[in-house]
Amino acid sequence: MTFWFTLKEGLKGFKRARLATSISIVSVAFALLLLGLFMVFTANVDRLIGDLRSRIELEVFLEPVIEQSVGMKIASEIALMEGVSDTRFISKADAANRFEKQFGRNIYEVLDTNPLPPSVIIHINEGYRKAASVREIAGRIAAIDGVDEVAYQEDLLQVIDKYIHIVYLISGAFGGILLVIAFILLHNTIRLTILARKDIIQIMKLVGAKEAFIRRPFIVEGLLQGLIGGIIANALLWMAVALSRHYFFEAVVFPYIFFAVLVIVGVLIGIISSKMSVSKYLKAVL
Amino acid sequence: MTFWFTLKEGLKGFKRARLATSISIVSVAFALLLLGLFMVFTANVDRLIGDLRSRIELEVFLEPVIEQSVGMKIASEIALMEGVSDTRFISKADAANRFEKQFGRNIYEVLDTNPLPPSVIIHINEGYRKAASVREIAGRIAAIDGVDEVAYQEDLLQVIDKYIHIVYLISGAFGGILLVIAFILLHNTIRLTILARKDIIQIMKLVGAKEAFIRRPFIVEGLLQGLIGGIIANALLWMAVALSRHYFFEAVVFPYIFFAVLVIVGVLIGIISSKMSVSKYLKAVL
Amino acid sequence: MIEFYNVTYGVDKTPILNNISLRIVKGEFVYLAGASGAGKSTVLSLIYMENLPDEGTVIIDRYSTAKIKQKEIPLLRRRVGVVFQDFRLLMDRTVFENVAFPLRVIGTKSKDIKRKVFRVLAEVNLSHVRNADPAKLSGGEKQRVAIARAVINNPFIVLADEPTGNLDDDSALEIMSIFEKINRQGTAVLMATHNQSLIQRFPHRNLYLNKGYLIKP
Amino acid sequence: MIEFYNVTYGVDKTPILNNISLRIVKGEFVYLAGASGAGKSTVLSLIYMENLPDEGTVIIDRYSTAKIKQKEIPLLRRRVGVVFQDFRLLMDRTVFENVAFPLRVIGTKSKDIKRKVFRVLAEVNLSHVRNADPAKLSGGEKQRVAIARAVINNPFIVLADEPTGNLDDDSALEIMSIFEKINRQGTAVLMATHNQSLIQRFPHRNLYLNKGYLIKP
Ligand SMILES: Nc1ncnc2c1ncn2[C@@H]1O[C@H](COP(=O)(O)OP(=O)(O)OP(=O)(O)O)[C@@H](O)[C@H]1O
Ligand SMILES: Nc1ncnc2c1ncn2[C@@H]1O[C@H](COP(=O)(O)OP(=O)(O)OP(=O)(O)O)[C@@H](O)[C@H]1O
Ligand SMILES: [Mg+2]
Ligand SMILES: [Mg+2]
Repeated sequence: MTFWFTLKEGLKGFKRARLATSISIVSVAFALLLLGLFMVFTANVDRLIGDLRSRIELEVFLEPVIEQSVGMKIASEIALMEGVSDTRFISKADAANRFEKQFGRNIYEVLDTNPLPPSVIIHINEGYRKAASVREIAGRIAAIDGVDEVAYQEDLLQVIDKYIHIVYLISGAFGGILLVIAFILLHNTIRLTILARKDIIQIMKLVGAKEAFIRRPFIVEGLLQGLIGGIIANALLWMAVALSRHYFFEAVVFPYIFFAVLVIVGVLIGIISSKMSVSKYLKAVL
Repeated sequence: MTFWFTLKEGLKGFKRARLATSISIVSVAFALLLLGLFMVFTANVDRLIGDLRSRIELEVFLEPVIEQSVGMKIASEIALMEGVSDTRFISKADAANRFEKQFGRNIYEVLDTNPLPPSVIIHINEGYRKAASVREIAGRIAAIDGVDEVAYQEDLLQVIDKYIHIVYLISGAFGGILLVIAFILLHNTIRLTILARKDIIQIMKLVGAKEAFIRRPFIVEGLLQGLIGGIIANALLWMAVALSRHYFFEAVVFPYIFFAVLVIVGVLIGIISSKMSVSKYLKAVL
Repeated sequence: MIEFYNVTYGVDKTPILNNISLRIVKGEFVYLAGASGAGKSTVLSLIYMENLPDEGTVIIDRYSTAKIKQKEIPLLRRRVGVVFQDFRLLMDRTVFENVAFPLRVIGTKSKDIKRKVFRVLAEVNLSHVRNADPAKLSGGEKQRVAIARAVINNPFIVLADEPTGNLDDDSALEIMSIFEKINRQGTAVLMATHNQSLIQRFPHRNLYLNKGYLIKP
Repeated sequence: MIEFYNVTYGVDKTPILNNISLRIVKGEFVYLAGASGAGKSTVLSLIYMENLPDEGTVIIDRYSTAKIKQKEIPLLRRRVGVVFQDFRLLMDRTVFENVAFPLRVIGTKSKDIKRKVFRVLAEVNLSHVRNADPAKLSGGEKQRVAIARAVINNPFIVLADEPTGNLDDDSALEIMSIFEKINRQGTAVLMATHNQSLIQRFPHRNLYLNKGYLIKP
């Protein structure tokens, strides 16, 4: 009974202050869209960094005189080590090809024999793509019989390890600022829609309504504003993602949980702002 | 006279609708801050891409038998070519060092003579860091007597050339969306502050004020809201930049023109929104 | 039932009411007269407790300003019907909903609300505008909506602030007869008014305010 | 000077005024009487052109509803002073600024504004509240602010909608004498009122409206 009356009143509030409410919904939608765009952006940066890390490879140079079959055995032995995801064996012939690509000359043009050692290229499992773990793996591999040397871009790894924090920090800070901005914008808009009805709130109080009775429909209204704004924001965000998938990258990451996040943030801000603003005008008169 | 009256009325409007105006200024400030953060972000991405391009290098392999002095003469000849910014000569001995770094073995361990050619590493002037220009320069160098081959990461260049458009497009699209969002948010806030005073506007009209007379103080008020909001946004933005310079990168790019841009955008939106909203209520009554 | 004991009230050090003591008993009909600005509306505001006295005590029914809790004030107001001088209608809803509001507040069933509101609107001759927007009503019509809202909830007292100010003589007589009728049914009425001819035509006890002082008759 | 020719006006197909013809000449003092909802305020709104007739023509001074341009309406309104039934004060500024507003609109010098506003405020006994917030005034005080604003600009006619509704008899007499005074100075007055005793005490031509029809006397 009271629940339905409150809901009905909240819905009627929309009609009663149509202009203010629609202005507010548009603001809510766009502030949430903003937040959504940023979340998508962050998710994609995160994916990109993951990609970068997955490209880390170690090159294990074997003794140049080793038999190919022994080399391949070493490769499969390495493949079984903790933290190693896969290995690829580079024979002396493969190495010669790489030499030609890099130095522009066929090694057999200059020499009779191939002095290049065979090697094993290995990739690292996801949890182990940090400078410390990789160094540890490299140490264990170097101890294997037949392994001459282990080479990898330690400096690149250290750079990623160092900057990843900064990237996450910046993303986090920016996201935090954005959340604050979105909150302030929504809060202010909803405050203004209620400011426009402060006389109504005061009259209700003078006619014997309890504070909770007055507050409830406004809260429902704020909730609905947040909800509708969130749904519109989701529609716009989905359009933006679809467009960028079509025109830029097919691989744009979009976790569907974002839909829920936007709606929840909108609804929470709607409820909190309405409640705070109504309370303000309830206190303004005895 | 009328000018000063208008200005005074505009200023008084602040006092008369203190709450609404301050809510509005806060919204304006935060929407502009948002825009400012994005502009700073874009400026820094742009700088980063510039950095990346500046790392492009060409390696010119000379005939392996060439005299060192002749090689150095070729290097200085190349340095004078259009589009080349600087050159560095890599002697056969330097090449041997590089070989050891790359393959983990001293070349003299395997061979008696050094088969590696001397080379010249060249950097490209800013205006020429595109795939087409670099290819053209490489062609001209390849034609020089004593030059064996020119190597460079053409695919990297092509990737940059290709993706740079996408990066700029995405930045542009995101910036555009942000501008629209900031505009809608500011516009809505200012509309709501004027909605709260629609009775006043209508009474003024009924008492014989011309539309321009009524509109002007509101426009001045909108202008001042935009101005003050812009100044606050600038202060916040500057703090954000200073903080990130202190904690993250000292090299954060911040063109001071952004200060002017934010204020101008704020003032324009303030003026346009006030004008549109007041006109709406002026039309609502005869 | 309504008692003022040495009540003083002012705003920003300007005294508005000075040392007012009065008593209105159950079912009484009392006029509150006095020049413009004498403090009539302020006296009424102390009764529905929009304002609290600076000194002295106001006792309304079982509530005293000395010890009423803030959350009891709505309960008090449901027992006091007020016709505000400036009407204070809820401009965002229809005439019907304005009159129905005090019933909504106490959770009356929709069917009962409809029945009661229709009856009261008929009494004040406003049945035809029940779905209108109050902003569009004539001055007298707004006043009658305010009256309907004040009496809908069977209050024990109706405070009427100049309830015939916007009414022609015939309508004023009709409204007066409504107040007389509800008064006969046991509801007290305290009416601030300037209308001397009404006071003469419907004689009741008359409180006279002058610049914030209650003048002894 | 004010002429209605077969004026009909309605809202949403509900007729409010039917075939009204009337004429008020320069310097005349005319009452507009009629029951609540008869259409008095609507007649006034046609004069200051908040509403335009559906049929017929209203001619005010040199402006006719048949050919007035929208941007001429403010010029008309500066020559017509209106005391609105609901006052329509500018709630965001002081009493002084409310009364000064019609002078600001025509660009009067600050010094002259001050002099004129002080004089008019003294006439309506409001000098002491000139810096007050109009929302805090008593009903009668608001009404007097509205009257001061209506007469400040020496209009050729003052339209007064129930200007004594919130005033006690003494104040009402004072206000009437102000209207009589400005009328003697050549300003026409059209006053919608219910106050029969005033009409009898200050006899003038009386237009009587009944349900949107003008009743021939
Ligand atoms: N909140 C306030 N702040 C300042 N002055 C106030 C306030 N409320 C009332 N007053 C002043 O107190 C005096 C009495 O006001 P009140 O409204 O009680 O008069 P009233 O007798 O109802 O007059 P009227 O017949 O004109 O309605 C007035 O001069 C008014 O300006
Ligand atoms: N904009 C409108 N929309 C609908 N109805 C209206 C509108 N304006 C006026 N009316 C109706 O027209 C009728 C006449 O209104 P008007 O305000 O002219 O009456 P009045 O003679 O001034 O009455 P009062 O003495 O009560 O002020 C009323 O019934 C009113 O409800
Ligand atoms: Mg009063
Ligand atoms: Mg009227």
